[in-house]
Amino acid sequence: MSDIKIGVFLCTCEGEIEKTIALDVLAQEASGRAGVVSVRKDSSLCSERGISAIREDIDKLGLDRVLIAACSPALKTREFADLGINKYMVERVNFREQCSLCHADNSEHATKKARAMLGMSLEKVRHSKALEPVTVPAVKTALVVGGGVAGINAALDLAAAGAEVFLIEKNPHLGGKVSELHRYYPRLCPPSCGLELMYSKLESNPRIHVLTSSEVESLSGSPGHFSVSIKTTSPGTIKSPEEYQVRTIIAGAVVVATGWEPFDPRPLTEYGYGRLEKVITNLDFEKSAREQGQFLAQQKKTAFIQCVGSRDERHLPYCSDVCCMVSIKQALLLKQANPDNEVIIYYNDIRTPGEYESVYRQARTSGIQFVKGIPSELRQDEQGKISVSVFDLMAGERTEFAADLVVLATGMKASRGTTALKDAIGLATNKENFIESHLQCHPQDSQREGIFTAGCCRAPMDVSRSIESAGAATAKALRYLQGEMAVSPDYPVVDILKCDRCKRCVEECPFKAYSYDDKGFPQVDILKCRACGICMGGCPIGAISLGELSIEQLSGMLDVLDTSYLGEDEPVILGFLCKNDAYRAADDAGLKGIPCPANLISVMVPCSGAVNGMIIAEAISKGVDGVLLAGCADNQCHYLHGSALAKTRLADVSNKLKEMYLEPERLRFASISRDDPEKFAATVKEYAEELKQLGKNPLRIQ
Amino acid sequence: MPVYVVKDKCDGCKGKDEPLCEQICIGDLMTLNSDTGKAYCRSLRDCWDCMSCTKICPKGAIEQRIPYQLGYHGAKLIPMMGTDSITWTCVDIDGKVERFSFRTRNKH
Amino acid sequence: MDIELIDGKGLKSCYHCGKCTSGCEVNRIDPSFQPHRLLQLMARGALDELIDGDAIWKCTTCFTCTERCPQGIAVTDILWSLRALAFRSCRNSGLLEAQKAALFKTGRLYPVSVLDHKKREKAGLPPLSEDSSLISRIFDAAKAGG
Amino acid sequence: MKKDLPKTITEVEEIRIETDLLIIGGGNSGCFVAIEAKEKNPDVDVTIMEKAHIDRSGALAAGMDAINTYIGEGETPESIVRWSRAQVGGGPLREDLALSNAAILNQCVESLEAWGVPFKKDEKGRYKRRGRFDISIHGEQLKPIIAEKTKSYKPRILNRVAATNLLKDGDRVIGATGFGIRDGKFYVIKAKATIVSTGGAAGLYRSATNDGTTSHHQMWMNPFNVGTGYAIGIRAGAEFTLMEQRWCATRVKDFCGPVDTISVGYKAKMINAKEELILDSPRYSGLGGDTAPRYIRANAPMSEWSEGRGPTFVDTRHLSAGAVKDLKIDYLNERPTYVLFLAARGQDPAKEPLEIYGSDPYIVGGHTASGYWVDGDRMATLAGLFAAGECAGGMPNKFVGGCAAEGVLAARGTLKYISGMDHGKLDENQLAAEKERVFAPLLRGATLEAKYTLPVGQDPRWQYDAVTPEEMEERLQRLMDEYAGGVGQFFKCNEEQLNYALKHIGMMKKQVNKLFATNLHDLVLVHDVVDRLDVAEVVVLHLRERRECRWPGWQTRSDYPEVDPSLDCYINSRKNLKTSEIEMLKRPYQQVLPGDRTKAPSPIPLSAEKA
Repeated sequence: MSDIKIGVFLCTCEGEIEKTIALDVLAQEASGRAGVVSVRKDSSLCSERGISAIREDIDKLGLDRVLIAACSPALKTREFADLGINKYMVERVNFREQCSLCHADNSEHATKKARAMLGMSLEKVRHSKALEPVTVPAVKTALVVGGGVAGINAALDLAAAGAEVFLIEKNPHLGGKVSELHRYYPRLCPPSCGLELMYSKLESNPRIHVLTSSEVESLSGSPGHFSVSIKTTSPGTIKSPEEYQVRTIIAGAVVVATGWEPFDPRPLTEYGYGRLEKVITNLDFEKSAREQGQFLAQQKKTAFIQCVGSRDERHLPYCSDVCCMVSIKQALLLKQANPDNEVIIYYNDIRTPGEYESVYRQARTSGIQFVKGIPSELRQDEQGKISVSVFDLMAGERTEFAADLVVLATGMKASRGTTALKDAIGLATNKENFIESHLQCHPQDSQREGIFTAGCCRAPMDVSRSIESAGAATAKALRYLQGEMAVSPDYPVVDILKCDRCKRCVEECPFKAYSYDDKGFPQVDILKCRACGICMGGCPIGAISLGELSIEQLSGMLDVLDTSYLGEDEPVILGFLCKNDAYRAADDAGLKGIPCPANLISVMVPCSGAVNGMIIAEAISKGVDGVLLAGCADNQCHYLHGSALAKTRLADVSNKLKEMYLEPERLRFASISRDDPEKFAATVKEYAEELKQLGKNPLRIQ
Repeated sequence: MPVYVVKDKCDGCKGKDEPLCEQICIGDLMTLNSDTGKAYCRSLRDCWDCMSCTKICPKGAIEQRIPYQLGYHGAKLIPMMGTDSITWTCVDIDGKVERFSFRTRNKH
Repeated sequence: MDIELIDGKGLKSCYHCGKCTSGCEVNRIDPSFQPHRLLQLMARGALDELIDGDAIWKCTTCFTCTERCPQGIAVTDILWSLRALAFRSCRNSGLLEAQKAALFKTGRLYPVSVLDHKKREKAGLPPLSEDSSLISRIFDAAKAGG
Repeated sequence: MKKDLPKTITEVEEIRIETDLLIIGGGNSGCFVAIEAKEKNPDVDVTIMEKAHIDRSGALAAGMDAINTYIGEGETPESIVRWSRAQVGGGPLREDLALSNAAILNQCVESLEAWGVPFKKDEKGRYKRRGRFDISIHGEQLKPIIAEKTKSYKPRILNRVAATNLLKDGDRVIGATGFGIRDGKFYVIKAKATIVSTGGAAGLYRSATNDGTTSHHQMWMNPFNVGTGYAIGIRAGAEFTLMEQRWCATRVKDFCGPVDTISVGYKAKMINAKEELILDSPRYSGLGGDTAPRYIRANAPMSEWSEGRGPTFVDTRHLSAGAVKDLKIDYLNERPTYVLFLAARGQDPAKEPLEIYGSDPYIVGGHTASGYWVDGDRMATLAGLFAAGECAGGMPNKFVGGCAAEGVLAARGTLKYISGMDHGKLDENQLAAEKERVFAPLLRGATLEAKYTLPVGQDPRWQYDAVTPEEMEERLQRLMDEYAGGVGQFFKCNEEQLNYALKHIGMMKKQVNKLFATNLHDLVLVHDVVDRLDVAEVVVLHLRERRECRWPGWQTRSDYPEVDPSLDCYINSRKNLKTSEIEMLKRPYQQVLPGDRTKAPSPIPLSAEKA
């Protein structure tokens, strides 16, 4: 420890920071600190001049650690990325956004806080270790599960990008549901032509190996080198050289395209599907249209009933996305086949986003009737017609229609293939059994690193969107197919000298990244790991540390934190801010100049779930008046249940505090979203006031 | 000297086969009740009150008690572990609160 | 508080598909009775209009609407709650009064028809007595008793 | 997923390991053996067999508030040995061992600080002394820190494995057997050298505080140190010394916690009911007052009680509030629940003195001189067998630092011994018999359990004359207390009592085959009591052999109240494996450091040394 050489660089940010913080005073103090060999003040460290000045000092003085006191570490990351020193030996302290800007009204406090921040960061960088990225194998082979339109397209795209592709399909033939269709929409052309084209491309591409009648038996290993065993129940592949029969393949990434299944409307007995032969589903319609030449022309009076099973709390609580367009398509086909055909579509809402609206319009203008109102039941009358009785909500009166044919617009549900795969490789699915993904930000990612979704295995979607998603999945998968890949060393490291093998980390990891080594110690799969630090936060003996933030650093920062840096009567709040949301909100508070008391010193954490109970306890023990954990709202946590876990852990410590006759109010969790700096400022203000009322932390007097 | 496991706090270290208190107990006394998934002391008479389990329990679910024959009820002694420090709170039978906070490890 | 009682039954999740009305037997006979419309009025908070009107008394509580509502709204229950509200706020409509009068007089809500007798015979039940004097005496006694 | 217990001996799984060094007992000295061995030779294969978990096991389990032996400024290895010699009334004491220990004592203590144990410092930055060779630490994490250091050398650590006997090839020890407390397996560890470092023997005697309630283990020493290390040596025919020199200490009454913390650390004098300063009273004058040998300081308050001047106290009423707080912090570092105990009595030491009483006697060779008779390399009288820490005899007053140093020395001894050594030859018959012996109680338990029929409220075991380990343990402790000079008898005993004790120990040994266990934990208790019986027998034999009063309190013979100059020697014992009789022998004292053995050189007064 004694031989370390820290260089401290203070940025005035063209005078901005210095306006509020007495940098010269701090500079002088810093130069006296252990391990600090140089302190330099600069008007703009992020400028080319500034950067080269830093690099110069590093060479000249042989600095092994650098502390940059300037703007938020979330900013100027590119500028400070490469200073010619291991980036883990560079620490940035947020003087601008979270000190000078938000305490512009009180430069005395700002300077005092800056002093405390500087001290803590010095301690942090003192305990930092140089880390290098780890390279792991990423074989150039991809596996695509499901030979429907999504799977085929994924396979083609992957092969086009140079990957070796195994495309497996559980049925004896490719094409999936699309091959059962009569026409596509919006162009109403036959799917066969599209499929034929795809098949021939598959044929002609030597990098694509098609295995039909095949299913995934099991999957092990990590992204970049999954080992997948594939069971081929019978031969008969499009091109089936013997060696492709039963085998284990090593795949860098997996694209799941296990498709969908039609909803069976029998449970809605009122519509009599299966009992009344004139009542069919939209998929039956496609079949008949495909197989019976005259089918379309013959249907004099046809009724379509929308949302059968879909948007129905008792069946499929979601909208099946395609049914509106399917019915409109089929209605148009009927009209085209014979303009005298009478067609009524009984709907609830018609959903035709984007250019589909024009098809809807075409349908209306072509004389297809749209009646808002859903029949409650179907009866067969004496003439064998189906009498549809609906209260027309627009007309405000009941209307009757004697149909020759009633088409139930049934929706899509998750396929058995998806469930089978889920069981085989343990993939997270949602309550409708579609594959779970972070819908909003990473729709193509499954909950398991290196496994991606294409098409309807994730949610109902139509052909064009399936193909689109196949492309997206491919693009995501390519990262794992580059031969090898570098993993940033932020992942957690378990100190097995301390570890008691209690398994909590293994249990709580949201990404199931932990397994056991031969001695029963937890070991993290750095490729499954997303470095959220939830294991670090949960370890009862603080034996887990992240590359970018170690328990030792956290505890070290607490050692040096002066718990009365604003004077005896001002409470001190230690804020652990989630770097995805709360920390950025705090920065914005500064940028927007929202005044905010200087009582809070923030520590950036990857997730509020990364904060260990022992560290919280330590903070209180060392006299901090309040600890604020600021993370995302439960359902918004980037790491699934990070903030939820943070709350439980906080609760554990506050229980302890209660027993210890300390106020549980000294611990607080706040959900602060990235775009809510006002809330951040308000929270700090409020909390500081409250703590003032509460009085000093009794342990501070110790 | 007996330990007392607060049932609703103990989570049996996620109900795994060997919770931390069982791992650490110097007398092989703490163990898991596989029915309730919670820890318990299999022989109160044999506890030496070293408090290893109390200190290591992440849920603060284990308390130390003095047998009534030796000391009167109502007193409490609660440790709170930091990574390199410990904070004790002691409450006597008259409700007098005392606190002790000190370092237990030096950093390297 | 009363409206909560009704909210509980999923009123606000109605998305106006009209399936309730389409399947309503009463609506077939009396088009002015439109369950979906009642729900809409309620959602708008037009309670008084409903309570004062007689629509809510027309439901035969056959539960078809509740049975088939894709949003699982307890339509029948909601109508019942409305009736309860009406009763509590003593704004009973004429229709109810008529039923009450019939009840006190004959002991029945509606006159027994020949059809009914046939049905009972089929079901092997004893014939109903036309004599209602006993009933009215019971009610008088009850009234006398306060 | 606890596995099912074996129903027959054939179901017992066996694990065989070959190693260079087998360390039995991963406490303080055991860990130091491992560390030193790996330091000196990283290739040496080291195995630690630990009954508990090395993170918290042995005497340091609850923590430690002081290192009682450190050679501070103005002191020398000689001076500490002289002091130690005087502390045991002039010995006997193996000065050769003591000197070699003192030579490396400080480096061991200092390494603890280097590994992260916080030491209290005085204003000059020196270790804060609380007594002449006593320094204060914050030792709450002492054992975990030692354990982490040990693990960093990656020895093979077998936690939750209890040693049962030594393996022998002729007269050479070639490892040991044990059983897994969690996995129920039979462990056979072959080793070129075997180090015994299981700590001392607690629970031979009934504790004064043990009143059949949950206070059963209300005692000073870790009650799970049952003397297995001695027992396996006794059974293997190793020679033992000074087993009569029992550690009977003054403890805080009704809690049995350490008193030095107060009397030494805070200069609190012992007083009796009449508030007389006990050690200054004419009755004990000339014995050295506050710096009198430990056994005198232990015995004095008890004679006050026996002569009707109890209760006795350490007078803490002079302490400032701050001092009381420090006092409590010291306890929190060593025996935290004493602070709880005071709270449960609503007692403020600054207002009321703290009551003290005698402890039950312990055999702890790190404190007194009982233990294996070893040579300079810490090798016992059996080749390949070494003793460390409390197991090594002949040298009292080692305490934490000294026991660590013993570990280091034992490690060096073994490394010397194993070079060019083979693993020796296993005697499969011996193994089979041992396996039988170890698991018999469990198999017995299994059959009994199957037979349990009597209604609740009656003890179903009685119809089968089955004995629980608790029953025999309590019988032994009562016997030893009443007939072998326990605290209940104010540490006094005579020939007749001791013979009585021997007779009954003999009867219990005959009944060992009635002990049963229905789970692995009970199996541990069974072997605990079996080992205690063997140790107790030897202790009684030694007490009988020393027909004098050399260390009143530690060893008091009411029928021989004087010191007998002819017994100024080591009394040793060895089991004759042919007759399986314990044979007693004497070895002469060899004085290395000249001068009056009963006098410690007075300390050189230190500059700014006002503790």
